[in-house]
Amino acid sequence: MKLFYFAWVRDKMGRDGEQIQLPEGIHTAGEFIEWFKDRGTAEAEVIGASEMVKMAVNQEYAGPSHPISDDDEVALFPPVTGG
Amino acid sequence: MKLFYFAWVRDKMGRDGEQIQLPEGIHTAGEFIEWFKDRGTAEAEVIGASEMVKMAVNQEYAGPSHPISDDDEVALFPPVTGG
Amino acid sequence: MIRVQREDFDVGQEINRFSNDKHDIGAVCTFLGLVRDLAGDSIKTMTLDYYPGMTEKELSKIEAEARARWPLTDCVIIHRYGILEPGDRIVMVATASPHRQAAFQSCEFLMDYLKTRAPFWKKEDTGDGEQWVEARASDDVAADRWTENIE
Amino acid sequence: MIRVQREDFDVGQEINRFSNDKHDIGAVCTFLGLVRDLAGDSIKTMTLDYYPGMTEKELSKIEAEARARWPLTDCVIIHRYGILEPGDRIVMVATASPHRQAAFQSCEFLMDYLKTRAPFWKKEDTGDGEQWVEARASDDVAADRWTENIE
Repeated sequence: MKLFYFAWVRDKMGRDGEQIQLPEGIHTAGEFIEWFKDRGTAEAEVIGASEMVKMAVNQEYAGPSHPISDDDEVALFPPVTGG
Repeated sequence: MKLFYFAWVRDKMGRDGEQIQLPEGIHTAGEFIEWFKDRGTAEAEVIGASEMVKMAVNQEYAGPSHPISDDDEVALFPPVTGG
Repeated sequence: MIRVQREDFDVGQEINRFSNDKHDIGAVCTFLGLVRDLAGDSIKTMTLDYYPGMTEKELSKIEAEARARWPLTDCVIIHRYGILEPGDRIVMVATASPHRQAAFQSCEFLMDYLKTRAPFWKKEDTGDGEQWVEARASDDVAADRWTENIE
Repeated sequence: MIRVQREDFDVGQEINRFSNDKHDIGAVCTFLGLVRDLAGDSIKTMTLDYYPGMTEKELSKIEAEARARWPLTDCVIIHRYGILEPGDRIVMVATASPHRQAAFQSCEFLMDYLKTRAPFWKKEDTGDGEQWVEARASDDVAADRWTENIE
């Protein structure tokens, strides 16, 4: 799975993104977030941050029940501040 | 008194305006309109038109109780349609 | 700033004039009104009549009212008179503010008030003759919103 | 029309591009957003980050939604990314319609939605260090208006 980070999520993770192998048993965005949070300190900080992190699957906003698979492009980022 | 006409009021009156002598006993915009209406056919048509004519005294909108005198600039015109 | 003029105006130039080199603005809202010919070929020309003196006074009052209601860094109202053709620019209103909603609301307020208060009159020439445009009740309703909706 | 670009844009040229020689417009509403430095000398630069691909998709969705809600003759959204300075142009939205209120409302709708949906992020450099701008709850409230207020 292609994983991208933006804004302070990228700063915290120390990289733009990465290629990951989705573990067995993870089929939704919500399950992904749970797994990601427990992967390391930076990940826990990103998911636990006071500003709720948003998730996109294949460049569309995704809620916890959105299905994901290894072929997807997933992104994690803060609430947007453009305009 | 300087009297000005605009838009279709000017067309009906056949002129841009005129200098008039305010008759005795006329002290308000409402009294002026009553007198003006009875002055002639065109005047009656202007005041009786389905689109309510507006009045300005010294370039400010004036209601029936607004005082007027011979020194004033008075204008009669249709509801505005700019913009 | 108020301008009533026969000549055309340049929207971009007017916006730049009051937004360039300012660091406290954030938001500029602009309305541009054009001569419309919805039916395609029904209007040949539109003549805009106005009351010199009173028009400028009313526009200045409207501008002062907008500045009292919203935190505006700048404000411009330009309205043309004379003979125009379909597609020609008639009016432009622009407001600058630190805040987006103040810019939007004040610009809409200015247009609503201008439409119902500023002494301009439109006459359309359809080729079959000239006719004065009638005032629209919907414009009065739009202007009335601002008396009910105290910010 | 959607454009996400590093380069500056010319507001007047963009407005003219879609309003010149059109006879069915009547009303053009434009919003221009600039880098703001309210305190006078607190912001050195603002960096705009975005998600290439998703940003364009979201902007296209927002444009389609505005066109579905209002009778728009034309619509343009231009948003810059990269390093900007106070006073620099960030975003421009313009809508053209036969009707004044449709032009105003759709332009405000587009800005409200863009602010809460389009994946852009601002980072301010105050000279003492860089900081990501936090999202504002008031922007969510502004965007929510449009789901409650069915036209």
